[in-house]
Amino acid sequence: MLESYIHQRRQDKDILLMTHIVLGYPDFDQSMKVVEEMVAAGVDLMELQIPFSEPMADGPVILKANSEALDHGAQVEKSFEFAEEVVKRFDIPFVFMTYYNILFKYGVGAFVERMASIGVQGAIIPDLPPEEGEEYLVAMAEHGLSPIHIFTPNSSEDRLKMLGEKSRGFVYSVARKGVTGKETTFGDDLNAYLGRCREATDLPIALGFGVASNEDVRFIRGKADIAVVGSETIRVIDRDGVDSVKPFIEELVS
Amino acid sequence: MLESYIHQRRQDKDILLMTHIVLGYPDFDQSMKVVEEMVAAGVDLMELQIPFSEPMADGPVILKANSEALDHGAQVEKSFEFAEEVVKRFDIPFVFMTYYNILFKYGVGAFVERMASIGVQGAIIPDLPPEEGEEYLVAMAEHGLSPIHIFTPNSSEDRLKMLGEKSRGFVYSVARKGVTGKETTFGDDLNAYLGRCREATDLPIALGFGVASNEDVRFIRGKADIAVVGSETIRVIDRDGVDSVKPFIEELVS
Amino acid sequence: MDRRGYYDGFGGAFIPEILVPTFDELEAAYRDAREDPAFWEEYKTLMSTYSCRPTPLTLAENLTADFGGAKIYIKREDLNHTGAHKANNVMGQGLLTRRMGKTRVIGETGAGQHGVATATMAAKFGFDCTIYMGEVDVERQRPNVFWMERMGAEVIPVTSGSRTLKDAINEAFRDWVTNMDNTHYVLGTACGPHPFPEMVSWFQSLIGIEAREQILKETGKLPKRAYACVGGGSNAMGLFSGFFDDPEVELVGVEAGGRGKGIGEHAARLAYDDATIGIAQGYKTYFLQNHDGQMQDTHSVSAGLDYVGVSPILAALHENGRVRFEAATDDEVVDAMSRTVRREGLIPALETSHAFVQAFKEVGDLSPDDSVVINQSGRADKDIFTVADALKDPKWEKFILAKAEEYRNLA
Amino acid sequence: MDRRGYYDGFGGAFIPEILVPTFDELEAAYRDAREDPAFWEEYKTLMSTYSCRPTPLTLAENLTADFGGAKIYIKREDLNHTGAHKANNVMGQGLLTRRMGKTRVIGETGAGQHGVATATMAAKFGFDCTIYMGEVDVERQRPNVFWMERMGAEVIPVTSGSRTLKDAINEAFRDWVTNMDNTHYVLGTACGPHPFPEMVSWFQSLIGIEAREQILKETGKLPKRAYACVGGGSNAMGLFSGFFDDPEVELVGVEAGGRGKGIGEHAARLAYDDATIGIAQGYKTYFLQNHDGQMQDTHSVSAGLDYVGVSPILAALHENGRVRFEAATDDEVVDAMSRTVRREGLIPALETSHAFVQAFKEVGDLSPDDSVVINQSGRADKDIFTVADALKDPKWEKFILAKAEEYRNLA
Ligand SMILES: Cc1ncc(COP(=O)(O)O)c(C=O)c1O
Ligand SMILES: Cc1ncc(COP(=O)(O)O)c(C=O)c1O
Repeated sequence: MLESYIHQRRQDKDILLMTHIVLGYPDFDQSMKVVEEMVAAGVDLMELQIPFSEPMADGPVILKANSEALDHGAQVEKSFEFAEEVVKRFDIPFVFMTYYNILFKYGVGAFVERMASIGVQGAIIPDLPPEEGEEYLVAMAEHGLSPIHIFTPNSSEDRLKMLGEKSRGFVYSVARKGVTGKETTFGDDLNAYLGRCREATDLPIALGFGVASNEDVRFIRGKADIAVVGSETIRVIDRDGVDSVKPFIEELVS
Repeated sequence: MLESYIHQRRQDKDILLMTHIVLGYPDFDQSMKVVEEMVAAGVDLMELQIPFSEPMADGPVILKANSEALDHGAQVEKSFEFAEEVVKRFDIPFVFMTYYNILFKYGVGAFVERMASIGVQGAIIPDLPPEEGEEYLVAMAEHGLSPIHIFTPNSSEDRLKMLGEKSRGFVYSVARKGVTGKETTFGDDLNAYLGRCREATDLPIALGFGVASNEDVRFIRGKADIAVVGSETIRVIDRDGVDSVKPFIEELVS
Repeated sequence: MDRRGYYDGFGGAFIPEILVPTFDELEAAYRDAREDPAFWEEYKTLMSTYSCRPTPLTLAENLTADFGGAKIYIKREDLNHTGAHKANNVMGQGLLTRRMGKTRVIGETGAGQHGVATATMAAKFGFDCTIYMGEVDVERQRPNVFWMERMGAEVIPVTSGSRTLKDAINEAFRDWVTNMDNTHYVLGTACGPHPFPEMVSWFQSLIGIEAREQILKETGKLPKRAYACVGGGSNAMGLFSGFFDDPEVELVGVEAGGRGKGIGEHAARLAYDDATIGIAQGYKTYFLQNHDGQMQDTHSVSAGLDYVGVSPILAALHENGRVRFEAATDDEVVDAMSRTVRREGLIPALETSHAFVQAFKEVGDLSPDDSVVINQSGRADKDIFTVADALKDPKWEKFILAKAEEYRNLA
Repeated sequence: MDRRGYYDGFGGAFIPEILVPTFDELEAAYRDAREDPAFWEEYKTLMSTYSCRPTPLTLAENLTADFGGAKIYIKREDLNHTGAHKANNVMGQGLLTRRMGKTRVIGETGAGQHGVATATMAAKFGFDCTIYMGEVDVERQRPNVFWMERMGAEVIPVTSGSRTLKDAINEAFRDWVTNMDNTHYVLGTACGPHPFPEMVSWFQSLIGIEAREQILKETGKLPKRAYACVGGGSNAMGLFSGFFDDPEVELVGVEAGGRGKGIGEHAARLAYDDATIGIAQGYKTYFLQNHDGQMQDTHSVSAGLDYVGVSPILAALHENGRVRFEAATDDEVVDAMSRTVRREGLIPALETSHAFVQAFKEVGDLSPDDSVVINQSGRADKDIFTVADALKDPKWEKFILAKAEEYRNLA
């Protein structure tokens, strides 16, 4: 149903916006305010990152957010409670982003079941390739949740296909090599790459890594379904405070 | 003639006294005063040490005297001039004590000739065993000077004999192992050792290393011909000044 | 990529998607090299001409006499060029890097030994080199940093997380996901995603192969026990693998007991029961983590053992009982080191000294007809600041104060 | 005692009478050992089990390419246990000491390498040990002092004379003339009274024997030149002696040029003409002395070459032209060292680096079909303070200042 939501939404919007927050950064009250602002600004779906002490695939900004959230006591249980509340309060889809150890220690089955019970619709686990994810994939399927895999410019056609087949809801295409929060050049290479992504799957495509400005989003229009804004919002909040989120988002998609 | 001087002198003294100074320590004027005091105190002969930068066989006291003398410019030439003067002024025999490099650099022949010309009667070279001393021994013989070799408690009978044969004037028996200026126990071992020295040579025997008190000298009486006082006089001078030399010496032989 | 690199359920390759082709390439190059006898020959020749393999097996006569039990033989990895077994792994991966046509290497380092070894290899092979090192360790192991920089390596202090080895590994991965095209990540121990645990163990297997031959030649029979300290597990795997087919040889791995039991006090993942199974840094093993799966701080006097995880292969050998795991505390380690220096003139690194502690506790129980082998994984020159501090050497402190005065006056 | 140990008029034994029986005993024990093949076997076994002999011969590919001339091969004495060739001499004299039934050893040391090696040998053989070290060197080489003390040796700073190597030798003799009954003086280089120059060279001859075999095996022919740094001359004698019967091999000894010519500025006794023949420290050779025969101060960035005299055997080889002597200045030495570290991942000691300087100046003139051998007498770990200062490494200074702060706060 995540997929159908996206298709439906695309009827009247040529590009959707997915934003990202690190749960409990700087604290849960602030996180809540940020969600409110983002929803009010009209984002179409949101990524909730459960902090992990070893966020291998994240860059400096999200890395720092993860460890500060943990320093301020962002336990997994609290993240679930937070997710439960936002799902109740706002009627856009939410997906989890976190590293596999968080699921593993909680119990993969139990974790997925908890997701289902609180209505989180999907998950992005950057350190869990499908080859290692059998238990997770089965559990997600049982509960009709969406495992979202990552497409990369390095992935072969076959692999893109396979990743698409293992995914539900949408696929997450990273715009470039490297970690989150670094600059990306939006140009021909990216076009070609998005073309390859399109060929590999019928699922909606979210493009992330380095999306930071109105131009970036405009560039993506028509080539992907969803623009993902991650580190940049954290930068904006750190710089100008929570109230600056709404205008920033509105400017992005204007 | 050094030997005959000693025999003659022994007629009316049962023990002779040889004192030692480091030339140019603390400076040549002081050295001169010390010689005056010593002669006035009635010493029978004197050892004049020409300073060397590597006095391997000397202990802390004489080592320090050597390097300070050098720091204050005690060149070999000055030592010769000093020796020439004391030989003129005082009618006791003087012998040089120094290390072989001083002779070698000056030229062994030239050095011995200079000794002869200024009337220094013998030499003690602690780092020159007879095996290495041929040139030196020949030159000394030519000029009728006395090469004085060292007897040690470690030396075999044969070696003592050989050392005696290579010596003229007297032999220098060290009372113990080790370097100059350390304590010596005057006891039975020393008696036995002096007995061995006596057997090995007919030359007068000077006993040195650690002779520091009236008791020490009394102990030696009858067992050796000459008591050698070295480091102790330097200690006395450093402690109580030049004027204390005479009383110290007189007390020694009283 | 297919599911692989598992040892009784430990290991695997939990890697970011972007690195999948890189790992496929590495796996292929490694398999290819492994099947090519010429590669192993080239490797052995390099280690015998650039380092001094085979390293000797030294009989510690005085220590043997002190404990009155089994003969104590010491495998001298400390004599390797750069002073530790780390050289074996690094030179092997250097050959592989060249084989893959890459021109840059990156590495993480804790004690600095692996960093120095990697920088050395890079200098010799002409690779660019970047070393990630926890800020804490940069200070603990400054002499090693100094030499890495002299060799042209860029040493980047890692300020995230606990600022030690695990964080350096994360940073190295962050570099790799960006620069994989020209860069090989020279992982320093038998941890991380497949094929690293297997590959690093393969390169270190020289130790065990030599040790087995040497002890048989020396004593005519196998040792009763083989001891090695365990950080990530590479020197232990290197020694132990030589005796896997000899069930009569007991294998003993010694971890960092630090200040004793209790999370945060030590780095003993298998000997103590503070660790639980988890997945981090790309592989599955026992980690010192909390209920939520967040990695916890660890402590050891030796930077090289101060790590939250452990080789998945050793985790498996722990479960199936083939290897016994013990822990040595900081104080025991400093004592064992001082004793070894004093009695044998050997200077085991602080990491290494953990193995000596356990051997000293046990050899007395064995018969003088028997022998044990201890792997001296490295020398302690690099540890002089740590050891001087542990021994509170006043002369050393005086010297450092004087040096500082000198620098202050220059400035 | 009879007159012996002369090499074209250099050498001899100018010793205090009290030591004559001691030298007779030493000479006899040495002769006896030398005629006993079992002794040499025992020695070789010790060096191959306690240290890692034969040490490798490493082809320096990058440096060879840089200079585009003869292939540069490096004899790896730095891989010896304790990090220098000094181990060879010391272990040999250790065996001899045991053979003579003595229970205490004393030694002098400059760089501290010989002190560490002697203390190590004493720990292994169970001898008491006292090391004499010039006060200046105690400060220059504190890390080595630290390890000597850990090994149970008493390190006595020598405050007389220039407070460097020569004064340490005098002090050692002063100890010996007192304690010869139970004590052997382990002289650290091919100097001093007979039989030391010959005996030390004999123990070091392992270097040349191995190097000759290795280079023939590697290149199928002899090297054009062999380079070694020259302090007292033991590592040079060790390498050179392997090629004495090969007139086509040019032997090059490199002394400490310090700040350049002029008495007091350097320690080059043969390469410069500031030295004259004299007799000191028990033997006859070229010394840096004044007109009166007083030894003069010397200077070198490397404590181990900072010595007034030189092996009488090398003095003879200088006179008869068999060995060419050159000098390398402090600055050249630091450059050559940095270059070698950067290009080959090898860390030659400052002493050693003197040999590299001269080789670098000349290999370009030789054909790529030819080879040269450089003796890497030791590694520079011990030199970290000196090198850091020479390179004015600000990070190192910052680190030392922080350490000092730490100690001040503890106090
Ligand atoms: C000397 C030494 N021994 C042991 C270790 C631990 O590593 P491993 O367990 O991989 O051998 C290190 C790590 O730096 C080390 O430097
Ligand atoms: C590494 C090294 N090389 C060379 C020398 C010079 O001694 P020799 O000339 O006897 O080899 C020393 C002396 O300490 C040394 O430590």
